[in-house]
Amino acid sequence: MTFFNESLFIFTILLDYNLIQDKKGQLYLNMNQHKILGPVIFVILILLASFSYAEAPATPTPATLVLNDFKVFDTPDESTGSISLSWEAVSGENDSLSYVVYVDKDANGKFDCEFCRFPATENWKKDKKWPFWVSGTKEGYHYLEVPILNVFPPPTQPELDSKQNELATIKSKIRNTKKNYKNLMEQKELLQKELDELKKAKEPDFKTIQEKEKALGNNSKKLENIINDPDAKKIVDGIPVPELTAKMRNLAKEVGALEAKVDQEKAGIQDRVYYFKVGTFENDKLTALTAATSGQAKGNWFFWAHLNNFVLAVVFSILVLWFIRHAKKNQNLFLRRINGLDAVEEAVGRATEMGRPVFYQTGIGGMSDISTICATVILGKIAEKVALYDTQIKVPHRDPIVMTVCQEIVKEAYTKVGRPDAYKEDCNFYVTSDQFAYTATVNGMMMRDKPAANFFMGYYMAEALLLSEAGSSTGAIQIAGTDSTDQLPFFITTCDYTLIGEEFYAASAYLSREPILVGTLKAQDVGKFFILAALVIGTIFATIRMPEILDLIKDFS
Amino acid sequence: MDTVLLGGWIAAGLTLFMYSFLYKDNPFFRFGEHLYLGISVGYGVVRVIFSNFINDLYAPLVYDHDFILIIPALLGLSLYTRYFQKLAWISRVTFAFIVGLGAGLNIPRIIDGGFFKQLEGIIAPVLSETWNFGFANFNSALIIIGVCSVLVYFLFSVEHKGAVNVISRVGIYFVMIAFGASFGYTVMGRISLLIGRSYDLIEFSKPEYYYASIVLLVLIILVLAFYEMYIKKQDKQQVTQ
Amino acid sequence: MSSFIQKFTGMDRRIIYVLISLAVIIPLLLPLNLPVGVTSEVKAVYDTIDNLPERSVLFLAMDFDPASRPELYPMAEAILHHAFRKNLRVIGMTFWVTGTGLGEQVMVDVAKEYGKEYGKDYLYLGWKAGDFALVIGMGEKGFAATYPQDHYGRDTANMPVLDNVKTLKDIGYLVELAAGSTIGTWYYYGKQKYKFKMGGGCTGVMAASWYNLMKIDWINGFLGGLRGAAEYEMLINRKAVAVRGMDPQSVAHMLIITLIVFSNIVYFATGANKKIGAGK
Amino acid sequence: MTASLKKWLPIAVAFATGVFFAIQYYIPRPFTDELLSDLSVWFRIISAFAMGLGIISLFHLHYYKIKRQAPAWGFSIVVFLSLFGMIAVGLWCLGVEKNTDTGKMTAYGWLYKSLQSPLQSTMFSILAFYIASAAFRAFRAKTREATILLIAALIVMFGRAPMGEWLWQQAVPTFSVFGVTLPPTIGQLTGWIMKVPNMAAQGGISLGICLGSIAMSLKIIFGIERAYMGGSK
Repeated sequence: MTFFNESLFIFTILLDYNLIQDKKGQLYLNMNQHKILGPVIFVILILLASFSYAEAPATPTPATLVLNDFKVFDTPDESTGSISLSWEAVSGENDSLSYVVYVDKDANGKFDCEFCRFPATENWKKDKKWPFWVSGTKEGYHYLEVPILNVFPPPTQPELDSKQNELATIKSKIRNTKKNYKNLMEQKELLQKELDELKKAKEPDFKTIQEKEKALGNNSKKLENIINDPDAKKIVDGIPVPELTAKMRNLAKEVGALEAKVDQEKAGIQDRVYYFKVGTFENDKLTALTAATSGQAKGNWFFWAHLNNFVLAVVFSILVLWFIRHAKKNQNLFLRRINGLDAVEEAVGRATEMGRPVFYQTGIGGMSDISTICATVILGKIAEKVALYDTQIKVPHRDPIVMTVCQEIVKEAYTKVGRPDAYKEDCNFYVTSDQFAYTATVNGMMMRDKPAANFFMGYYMAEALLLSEAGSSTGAIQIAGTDSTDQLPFFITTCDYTLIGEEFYAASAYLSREPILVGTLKAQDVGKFFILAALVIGTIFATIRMPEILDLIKDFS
Repeated sequence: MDTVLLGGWIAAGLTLFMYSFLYKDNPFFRFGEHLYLGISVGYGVVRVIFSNFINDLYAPLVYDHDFILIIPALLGLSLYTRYFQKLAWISRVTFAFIVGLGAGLNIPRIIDGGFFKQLEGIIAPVLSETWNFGFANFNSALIIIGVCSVLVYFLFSVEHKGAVNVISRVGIYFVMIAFGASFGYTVMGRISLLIGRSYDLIEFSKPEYYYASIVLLVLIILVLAFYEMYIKKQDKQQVTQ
Repeated sequence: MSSFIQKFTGMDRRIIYVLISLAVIIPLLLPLNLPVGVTSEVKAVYDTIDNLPERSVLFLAMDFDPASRPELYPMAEAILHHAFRKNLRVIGMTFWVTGTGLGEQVMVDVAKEYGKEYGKDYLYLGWKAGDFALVIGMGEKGFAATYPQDHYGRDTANMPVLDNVKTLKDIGYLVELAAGSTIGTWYYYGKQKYKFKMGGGCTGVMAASWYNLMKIDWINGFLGGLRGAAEYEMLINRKAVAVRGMDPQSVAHMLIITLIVFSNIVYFATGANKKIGAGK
Repeated sequence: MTASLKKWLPIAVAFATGVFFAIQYYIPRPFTDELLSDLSVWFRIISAFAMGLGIISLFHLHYYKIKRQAPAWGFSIVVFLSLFGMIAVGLWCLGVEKNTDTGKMTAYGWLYKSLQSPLQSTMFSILAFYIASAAFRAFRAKTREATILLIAALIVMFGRAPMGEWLWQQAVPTFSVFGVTLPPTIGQLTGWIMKVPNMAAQGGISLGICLGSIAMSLKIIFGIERAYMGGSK
């Protein structure tokens, strides 16, 4: 065995270039790159393996296996009843050795339930995507997850499954029979017609005819099935079938009861203590076995691998709240200029001078998209200016909910500057939800109304350039603000001013100058310093090859 | 007339109607535009009726007695309270629900999928394992410099002068390279779309479609020419008046 | 002279429109057959599919609609050709209701060419409402549970195409052809949890940001726009629509470049820059 | 009492849903995932009801155009005809676009396919013209930024077109330094621009967007930003 290890070591030195370290730090032989060396190494390894194979002494009864750091614990970050096993790899493992895991409900049980058997080269802890604070030591540890419910399924599960299937069949019968019948009848007619035509032909294509006849046969069989079933027949004829509905309701009740029972059983199965034994196999013989070790699954309430995410969310929340408090005290926070937003006044003023409307668009998103929310907030600020200057604003929409929200916002803006009488409900109007129908309509409107200013705020897709180029050809002042990085280049080239990404999110604070909103901008800036620091420190750790530290800023979902 | 032929003529006609917008706004385009509007809304309404109302609401409510669905139905109905001044505030609860949901879902997902994923993609060793500075390392260093300078550009509460100004300038240059490159990269995709349409138009100009595209193109040009003359005449009359 | 320059720089857009349409239509009718080089991101997708063992499952998410058909349909076609040649099983579906027909068409057409049998070699799940919930469903409960019926209303439960492939965890490769932001759905609700391999194809406009997705390991490679499809066609040695589309591409690109360069030369030659330079 | 309820109830709802669904991410319990997928159904139901608001708005706009005989009111009739025609056909076909047994399209499906598809693809393809005219107008080396934008765009456009690659190969002689072939091909240069400077800027912008969007979400959850509820004060 040691000979094997040493030779592998020598090989690794010899073939340094062929050993590639993948992202998780696992070493593997890059067989692809060396088409000749790969097989040669493989053959040698096999030979070596077979030497050790021959050397292995046959042991009639399994000896007691002592695994270093053998642990049985609840699997973190899940709550479906799963227990994890981990142990340090035995020195001198090779692929002739395999592990076996037995599970039992009783410490003194027979342990005849084999959960799984795997070669010692598999199931490593480092393959599991875990941050260091969840995994502990990863290097050189075997790891296995035992989903208890798969090993001991709840006894009522099959019954539940069959009842559920039955219920689904009845449901589908009630809901779909009529439609199916109609479809089948149409198909029948079509097939019949095609057949007639085929047969009429001078040189009938017998193969096709045969196929069509077969299809027709299938079709009529299906139709017969429907007609011969009295319930289905009634559904087709539009006669109510209370018995079937009642049956369905009963079944649904039964399923409900069974589900509750299965849940109860599952809880019983998940909550108890289980015992595990790990054994080693060599030459297909059980050579050694550990003592029984117990473990119990827990329903976890926190996703520990998301701890970094959680901490960041909390810290950022505190930061935002703190700066808002701070801003209330210190009203004069400095804000750098954002050209696009300084131009808002100019654009609205120009519209007044020219007596032409202002167009405002909120983008493609729905009301739950943050960029749309941001766009509606900016609309409020611009509508105030529009109301002050007594200009017209037009806001075409793709989403009725966004339209409704915007109606409220614009109305409020007019009220705020004391001109509620000038507000017109139909300045916000729905066009269509279809991307390009919307674009066509708005482009047409731009051509006809010749707006003096166009605002494109929110999230955009391909329509961005269609709208802004058409707008620019009418000579309007155009101001865009978006967080869709794909479309930014087009706004940059066709609009007079563009709010890039975060500038767009800063717009509402910039326009209103409300201290609490400006305060959050300050928090964002501090966030940026955090990122800069993370980038620099992360790069240093990456360069000195300490990737574990980077777990702190990694996504573990 | 069979449906394929009819479909071909319609497709060719509508395509040319929409392209006529490139010349200028004209009745052909306006017809296409309004037709498209009506069709798309109608299609949406039918979809909503069958898939949202019947499948998602009516069927589970009636067949499965899934009464919890009354809540979203009420939330949906509450949107209409805005037609009654006194009750209008109720619709805000629905807005608040939708907006709050979006905001809540957004935070952790953005942190993991945006924030951490971005950092993961950016951070890379700036020296090789043997402490050499290769081309790959140069690239990763350049990326980090780029990211940092762009972030500095976005600083809002710091005045952009001195060193900050210089760095944010560099950031803007990076941004400009990116925008120029993305623009150039996209040209191909957009031309592809035109190629796709051209394939169709070429197809419809074949004899089996009775040269639909060509016939329609000529017709549209002729009509537009007459229309133009008519408008000019009218304008002249207006001027003389 | 200066009036010419003014005319040129302020050239009517419509002249450009005419030039562009000619640049596209003429090479389409009279092909030039220029060669197409292959980029590494396309090669990565090709290699992954090429190295899949026989009968393993390629999951093809065709999340596009007729509007983006010119770019994404040829990709679906090329990938399906490759998959069927390699004797892989293919499961197709779409998140875009308007693309339902396209997905069906491409699968059926290509399968016919290779004599593949529906239900055994390929399966089309079609469109179903549910968005990300479908991904979670396919990952947790499996294909047959999430889509009890396929696009044609047939029961999926006992189809041989789903033998040994119950959930997203069992697939060999997932290719997401996206005209929108559906890649996020596949990543957040799918790949993140069920750890399958993912690659993709996107429209040209999205390609720039997809490099980023590749770097952060959402996907291992992708086909960007019609060019990506053309490269894939070169790789599988089946030159079709995409490769043919490369000629008009080249000409149109060169036209735009010429226009830009020329306009800049004129701009500088006439000193227009000095006049306007004082501005922003 | 009602006044404060009117004011606080929406804020409380936003806070509660926001906090709950943010926290949901950190709870490894299957029921929270199920809740999320149930909620997508809720969403669809709400938006189904909202569709009515859209229709009312559209109807209002075009009805008044016809009533007032505004310029080109005839086109509003086109809207109504196509809208109601489509709805009628759709209802008659029970919302089915294709008969799944025969594979034949219904009238509804046919209308959609033969009218909407060409309209949609044509509108989309107009981008090809617009991208050219936008490039022609905007890419002038007026400032340093504009020059950088222009050069990056030119290189990438050149490198993306197969003809560009070919021309580069013909025109630029290559030589070898320390086993490295120089200069790089235009394709490689394009790839480098896309993968390095482009990546850097995209990364910076995206990180900024992440910050902005998280801050915005927090402002909504804490009830600081409530303009979306109309009454901001």
